[in-house]
Amino acid sequence: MGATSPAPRKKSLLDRLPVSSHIRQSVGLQRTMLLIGVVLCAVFVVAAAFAPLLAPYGYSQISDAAGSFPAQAEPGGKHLWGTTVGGYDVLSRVIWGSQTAAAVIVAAVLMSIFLGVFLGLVSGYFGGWLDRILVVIADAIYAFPTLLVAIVMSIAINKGQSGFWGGILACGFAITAVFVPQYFRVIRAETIRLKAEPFVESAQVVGASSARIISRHIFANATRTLPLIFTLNASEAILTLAGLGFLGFGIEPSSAAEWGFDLNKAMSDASSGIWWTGVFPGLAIVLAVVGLTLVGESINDLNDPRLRGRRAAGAKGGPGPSTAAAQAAISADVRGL
Amino acid sequence: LTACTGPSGGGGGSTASENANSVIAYGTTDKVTALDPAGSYDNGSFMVMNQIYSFLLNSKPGGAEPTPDLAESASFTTPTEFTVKLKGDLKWANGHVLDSKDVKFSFDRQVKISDPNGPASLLTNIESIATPDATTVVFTLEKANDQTFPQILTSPAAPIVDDEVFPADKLLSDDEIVKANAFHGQYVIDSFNKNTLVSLKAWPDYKGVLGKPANAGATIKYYTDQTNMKLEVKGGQIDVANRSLSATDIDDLKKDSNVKVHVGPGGEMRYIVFNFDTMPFGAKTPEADPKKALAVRQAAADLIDRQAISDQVYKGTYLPMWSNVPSGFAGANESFKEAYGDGSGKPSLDKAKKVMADAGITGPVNIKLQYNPDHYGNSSGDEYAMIKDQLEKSGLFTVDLQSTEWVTYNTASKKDSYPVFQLGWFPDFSDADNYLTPFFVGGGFMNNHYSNAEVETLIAKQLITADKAEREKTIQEVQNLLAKDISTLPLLQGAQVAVSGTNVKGVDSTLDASFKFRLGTISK
Amino acid sequence: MATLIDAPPPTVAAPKSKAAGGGLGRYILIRFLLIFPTIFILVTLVFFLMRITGDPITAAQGGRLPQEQIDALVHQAGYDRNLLIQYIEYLGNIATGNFGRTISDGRPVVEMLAKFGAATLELSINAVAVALLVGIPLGMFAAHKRDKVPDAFLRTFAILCYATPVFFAGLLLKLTFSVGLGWFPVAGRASTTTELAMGRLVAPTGIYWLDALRSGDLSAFGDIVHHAVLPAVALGLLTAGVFLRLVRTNVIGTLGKDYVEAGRSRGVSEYRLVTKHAYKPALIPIITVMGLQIALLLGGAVLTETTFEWKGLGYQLAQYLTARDFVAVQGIVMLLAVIVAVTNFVVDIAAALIDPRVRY
Amino acid sequence: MTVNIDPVSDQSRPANQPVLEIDHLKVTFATDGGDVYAVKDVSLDVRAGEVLAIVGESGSGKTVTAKTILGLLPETATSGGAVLINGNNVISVSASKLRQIRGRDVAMVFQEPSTALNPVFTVGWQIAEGIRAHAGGAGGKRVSAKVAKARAIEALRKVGIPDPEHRVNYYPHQFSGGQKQRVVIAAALALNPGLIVADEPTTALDVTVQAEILQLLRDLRDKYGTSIVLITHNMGVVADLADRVVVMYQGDVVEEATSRMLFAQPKKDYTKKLLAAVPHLGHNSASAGMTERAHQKAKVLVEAKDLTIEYPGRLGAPSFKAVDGVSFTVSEGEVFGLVGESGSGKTTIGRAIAGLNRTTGGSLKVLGYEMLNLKERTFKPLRKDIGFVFQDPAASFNPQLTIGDCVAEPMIIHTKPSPAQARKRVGELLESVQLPASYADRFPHELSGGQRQRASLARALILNPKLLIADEPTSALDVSVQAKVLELFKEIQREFGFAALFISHDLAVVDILSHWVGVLYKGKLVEQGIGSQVMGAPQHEYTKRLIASLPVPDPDEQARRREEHRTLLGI
Ligand SMILES: Nc1ncnc2c1ncn2[C@@H]1O[C@H](COP(=O)(O)OP(=O)(O)OP(=O)(O)O)[C@@H](O)[C@H]1O
Ligand SMILES: Nc1ncnc2c1ncn2[C@@H]1O[C@H](COP(=O)(O)OP(=O)(O)OP(=O)(O)O)[C@@H](O)[C@H]1O
Ligand SMILES: [Mg+2]
Ligand SMILES: [Mg+2]
Ligand code: NI
Repeated sequence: MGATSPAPRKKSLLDRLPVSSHIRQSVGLQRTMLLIGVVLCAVFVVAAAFAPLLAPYGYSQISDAAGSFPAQAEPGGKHLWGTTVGGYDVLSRVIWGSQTAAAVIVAAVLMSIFLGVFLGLVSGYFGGWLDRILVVIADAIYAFPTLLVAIVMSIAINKGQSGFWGGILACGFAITAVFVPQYFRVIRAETIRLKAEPFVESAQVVGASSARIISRHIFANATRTLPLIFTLNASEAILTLAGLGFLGFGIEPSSAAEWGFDLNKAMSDASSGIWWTGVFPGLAIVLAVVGLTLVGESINDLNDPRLRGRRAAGAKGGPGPSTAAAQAAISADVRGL
Repeated sequence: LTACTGPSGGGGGSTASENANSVIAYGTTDKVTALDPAGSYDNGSFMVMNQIYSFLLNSKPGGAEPTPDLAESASFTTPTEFTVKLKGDLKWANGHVLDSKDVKFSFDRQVKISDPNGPASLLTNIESIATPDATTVVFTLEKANDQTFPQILTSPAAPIVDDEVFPADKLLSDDEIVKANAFHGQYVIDSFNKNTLVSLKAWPDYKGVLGKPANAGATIKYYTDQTNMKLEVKGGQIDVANRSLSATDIDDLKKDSNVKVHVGPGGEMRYIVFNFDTMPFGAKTPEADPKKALAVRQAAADLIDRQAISDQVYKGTYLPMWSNVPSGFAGANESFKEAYGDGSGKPSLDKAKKVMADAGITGPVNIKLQYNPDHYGNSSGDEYAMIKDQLEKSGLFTVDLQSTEWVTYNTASKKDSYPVFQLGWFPDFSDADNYLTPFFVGGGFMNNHYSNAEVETLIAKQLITADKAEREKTIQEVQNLLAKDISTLPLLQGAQVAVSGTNVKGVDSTLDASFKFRLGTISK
Repeated sequence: MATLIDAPPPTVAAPKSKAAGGGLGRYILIRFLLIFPTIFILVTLVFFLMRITGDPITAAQGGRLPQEQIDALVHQAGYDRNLLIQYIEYLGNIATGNFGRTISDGRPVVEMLAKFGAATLELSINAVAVALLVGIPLGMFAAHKRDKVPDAFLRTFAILCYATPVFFAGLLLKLTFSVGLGWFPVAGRASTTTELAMGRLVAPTGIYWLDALRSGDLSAFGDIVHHAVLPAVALGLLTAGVFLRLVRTNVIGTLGKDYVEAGRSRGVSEYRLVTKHAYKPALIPIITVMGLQIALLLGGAVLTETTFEWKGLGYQLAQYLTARDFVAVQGIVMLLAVIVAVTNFVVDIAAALIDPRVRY
Repeated sequence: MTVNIDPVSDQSRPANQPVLEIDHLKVTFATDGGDVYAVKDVSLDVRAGEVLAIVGESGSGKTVTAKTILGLLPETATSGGAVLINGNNVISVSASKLRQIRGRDVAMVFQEPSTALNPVFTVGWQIAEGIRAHAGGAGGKRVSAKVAKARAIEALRKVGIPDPEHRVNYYPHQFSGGQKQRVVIAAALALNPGLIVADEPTTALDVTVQAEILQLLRDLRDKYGTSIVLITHNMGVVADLADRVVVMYQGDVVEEATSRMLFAQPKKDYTKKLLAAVPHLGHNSASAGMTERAHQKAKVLVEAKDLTIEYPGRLGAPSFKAVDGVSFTVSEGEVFGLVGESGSGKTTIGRAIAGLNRTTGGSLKVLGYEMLNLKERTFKPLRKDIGFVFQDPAASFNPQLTIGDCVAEPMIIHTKPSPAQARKRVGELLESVQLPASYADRFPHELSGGQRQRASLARALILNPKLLIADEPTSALDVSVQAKVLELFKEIQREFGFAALFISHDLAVVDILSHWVGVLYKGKLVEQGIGSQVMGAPQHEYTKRLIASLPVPDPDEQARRREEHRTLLGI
């Protein structure tokens, strides 16, 4: 994404990513796809973290010392990706948009993980009526089109102001309502499976309390799939946010930059030959989701021995030349940020 | 390739013989709430009603002057009695007789039902209705000499309905109305697929003021997405696209040689409301000071650049508005233009600074400005971003801009939650009073705690002044007073924009100050 | 939006259970009875959620009337009464089959549901057809070519399908195929002529192509299909991406099973192993997840319907939400709940039927 | 069993010509952890009508060798050397040629019959698939569905499925385990291949069923002259069926001999060790020489009277009685061995004693506590006196915790020791199960199966329980490992003196450890007595059959036993 600023934390960032072990595990095309995903995610995260540095202008800035920005100016010159009808700089809004998306992902996914995991563990472990009721409720919500839950929730929650955090929390809550049943289902199923595992039974035999079994034995094992679900739901959060923005339930441009909202505003531009207002936020959504999905799917495939591809035997001595090249490519790309 | 999607040639091959008078395809993004006049009070429904119902008074295409429609004559016979004489021999399309009973029934019914979605609130001035004979109707009014009454008879509250079809105390469903053929207008409804496709057929027995339609019929196609409407009018699938295309679309269509963009006067208004209690230095704030509050309002008025908003955000589809009464209405002036800015419509930073300094305000004033993103078209965000920018550039203000979803917005704005906020207005009928009484009499519907006895007296006076010139003068005085107090800051005035194919005639003649779109004027 | 991860294990009695003593009949019955609490919960949730969001009168008249008049209207309509009383009244109405009329446009709810439901159903059928036609064969092909270039290509395609917001995809499709190439109409379910013809039919199903076929109007049928292509592709591809991946994963999963190895050891060709031996067992989890996708489809339908002027439930629901028309919203949600619950029910039964272990 | 004799094979070949020849086979897998040399250098041949057994411990490369014969190795494998079947080198032939060889020249029988059959197709369809795959190609004509079905019926009849005309349309789940394995063999037989590769064909089956399948394989060889490559780790099976034996160790062939020679005079040390580790019914019995039940004066720890345990039926279906009116006692210091076939209710009883299952009838007193109305809160204090060793050592450790944490857990719960105390005690215990104390810091996956089972034993013993329940503690282990764990168990039991309920399906194993043995059959305790007496002179019909079915690792003895028990086994 452009060549505006160096990425000083390249190394540590790469190291901290939970996927680095997967990169080492992977081979061939699988590795290429994972690396593409990682690069896209890295771009996304860096853009979100350094939006104030990277973006040439503020997200709601429509004038500077030299006067008001032109409306619907073509890409080039002062505005690399052009401006919108309101005079916003498209490049800046796309970069700032990553911050909104990241904030919503964090808010929504964290909230839903917290609730979903807790309910899933309790419901799965204790079973009984509580479980049955929670399952029916979760199924009911799950059965409901997610975008519509999000709409209802955003109306119900977003009663007051629509500031940056207000908007994000509203979207976050809306998405949480959608995701909690999913986490609940996954964790509950996993808990039920683990409950029958000998190691849990062996804890039961020695008289461990339910709280101890849940927290010490089940929790860590039941949540091992969470990073995967996280990436997949993160991409869904982006899409849901975009959908909300598209339907006019999103975050207003004066509060934050939001891709879906911008894309919605760009619909009539697109049919008038003004492509830049829609294509860039649209691509941002697509690429962010592709990146997250690629990472999630690759982790999934790599965690699943059935799906994991392997080097052909005989290619001794560490990764082959092609993967080394890919390694070089990723560092080059990250540096080029 | 897309021939099959073109404007219908009149519903299959059956109309091949009527090629001279073809069928017009009209597109809109408005929606119909109900065909029953008692159950709807919105543009989309009223547009259809205008084609299929008649009024006692209506305006001829090209103007907004109420002229007899079903009436033969109509006038004040005493200060509180407005007598209407009906044309004789009127019949509904279904053959029922249309007489004074229908008229009384129509108005009584509105009041009786008082549907939440209905326009009964427009009829508060009617005390009673009498029908001395089959062709005479006498309205007894509470307030004498109400100069807006003839206009009210052209408003959404006033279509006349068939008393043999409509129930007196509840709404009639659209399908039943269509089935009963209870129409009396230029058209009757041929097929009704609500908010999807309505097909109208010219009604040969119509004798009202609008005359015979210039076409054999029309279809109304309802869009959910303006871009689709734009693409279809561009592609010729519809002949006329009316409300609402975005400014960008209109701008683009202006450059297209296949279509014509028609612009007519508009009554739609966008303005900022100041809550006199909670605005900076307002009456209920800790640092209450009416002088400083006024200075803040005046400085804001000095700083706003309406032309810039009109040009950039609306590309000329909304025009600067310089008074509480939009230009084009009898009595409208440009009181704000003279009073604020550089006097010619441009903003003036110096003047704003001076006003603030004179009032003893130092340092930037923080304004919490609220707007609604979903009710007044989706350009509000851009509009208010610009206003924020204009105010902040001066250094006199810091603006805390926020938006709220419509229902909450509405409730909150009336409960003093927003110190400064956006509103819009679409007139119920074409008279300057419709921009004054609802706003500034008895607290007004905005509940912004502004009251000025002088303004209220003058408004009451103009309402009953029969002399046109004198009335206009009074209206101007009101506007000048309002411009001084700045209860609301008028910003923009909407234009009516329609886009048609180049072969389509008669669009301009219906884009008049009555704000009624009449399909009957259009031909191709 | 349902995730891409594998089928969540069925929460109710797994059809696979060998010990499902009471047999299929009992299973179906219990599965069927479970539809009702689902609907009840959704309806209750929506009822209370909608009431906190405001009333339809403020939505319609807010910018025009003073607060006192609005309050009076609200009172007149009875929306200011105790919520619990309103809720009980509402339940009573539902129980007696009285769904009322929509507040914002005065249609009988049942009629509104039938009309828009049919449109959404048509769109969903078309989209599912596209999704199945694209997703299943390509998924099998990708599984067959796993970790080769075609597989990587197809997976990327699947992810792109999933990652592109349906309105963005719709816009691109429209600009390319309607505006640019002129191959397909911009929007709508049919041209004006056909639309009027459809309006004249007696007792139509509401599914246009079906009605056109029934009335033998072939030109109308052609016109309808012509209009259906782009929306079906836009919505179908979204789901196709999920299906593709689902089929791929599950077929690869079953390809690793002993019985496939056994088939291979008898000389069965790889092609047949994928399309027969591995595919049918893989179908059980696939069908389960596909059922869950119906919810996704309806969610996606909101956006597709808006983009393509498809006057269906999803778009209408968004409208009614804006208008705070709770009568309408409750009605639609109830229908959606029924559709989703019934789909899941049917899917469970179908999965049970495919699996011979449950059949006896 | 009546079998129609077919012409031996359509590709008759000279009798001395080997059907299969493997020459310096080498197979390497690429894995995450680097290359795995699964098969290093294997050469062997199989002659017509011969049963060649390949034995060796887990991971020695048996399955890989078998798969190579059919060219079924995954793509991550590279193989060298030659595998010749009827003159074709399986390693280098083209894919289409390979497909022709599979099924027609060589067929495979899998270990787990329930997974080797596709659950959603009828068995007839699955057998016909092989037939159809070989028609049509290479000039042959397509086989009609009817003909294919007829041949499938024929194959089913050959393997002794009753009423094959009807059963050909059954789905796999409608067959019993043994029948399923017969179907798998029928599928292998459908094209009359000269060679059948059977990878652990009886490991998943009960001994009584195993005896039937072994008989079937023997019939195939005798009546049709089919050559069989039999892969197994069960020396009894080898002794029962094999003509010649190849012993593999870590990818290499260490010894090859005729079956009789091998058991009589093993040459290599490895073979000797392997054979020594095999439990042999009647040898090394814990109760050898006993005449009356030991420990009867001591306190009774477990007392079951008419114990009934039912599993509730799903969705209101009738409940299932897994344990039906069982009465027995276990006294302090006594080892009670519980044997029985799969599903007989052994685990259910063990779990009920540990309070993991509820009892539904009769009475079960554990350490004086009546389990019929179990309340976790009141039972909890007793739990420190009960240890439990699970069957699968891998699954019974939380993969997220270190061995030390896992072993210390009972202590932490019941005596709340300081970390140092816990560490010390864990160290002691690990030493006493012959594991270095430093293993406390390892994670479960860093231990071998045998080591994990020792750690599991340590965990069960950390609180010095009075009673230990061991549910098939060695059935997941290799014979040699099993032997060591059994030895350890015996030693520790002597040292700690706890009472034990030892559950196993392997009579020989039970006999090694238990003083008193109970035989469970379909939820009923059909016989109990002193181990050596039950094994030596079974009273109940079922026990007799069970013992008769168990092949002993000695070809001559086994042949004699087989003859002796022919009628009892119904073969
Ligand atoms: N697909 C594979 N990828 C990598 N390594 C493999 C694969 N299959 C087998 N191996 C390795 O090859 C070696 C031999 O395995 P093989 O399955 O032949 O053992 P075995 O003798 O059949 O053992 P068991 O008695 O447990 O079945 C083992 O170390 C195993 O881990
Ligand atoms: N949770 C359960 N629900 C229903 N039936 C069960 C359950 N667990 C076991 N059973 C049934 O109870 C019977 C006894 O099972 P159990 O596990 O005690 O057998 P086992 O003797 O331990 O067999 P194995 O040697 O295979 O371990 C079996 O028929 C089994 O199918
Ligand atoms: Mg093996
Ligand atoms: Mg067991
Ligand atoms: Ni012996």
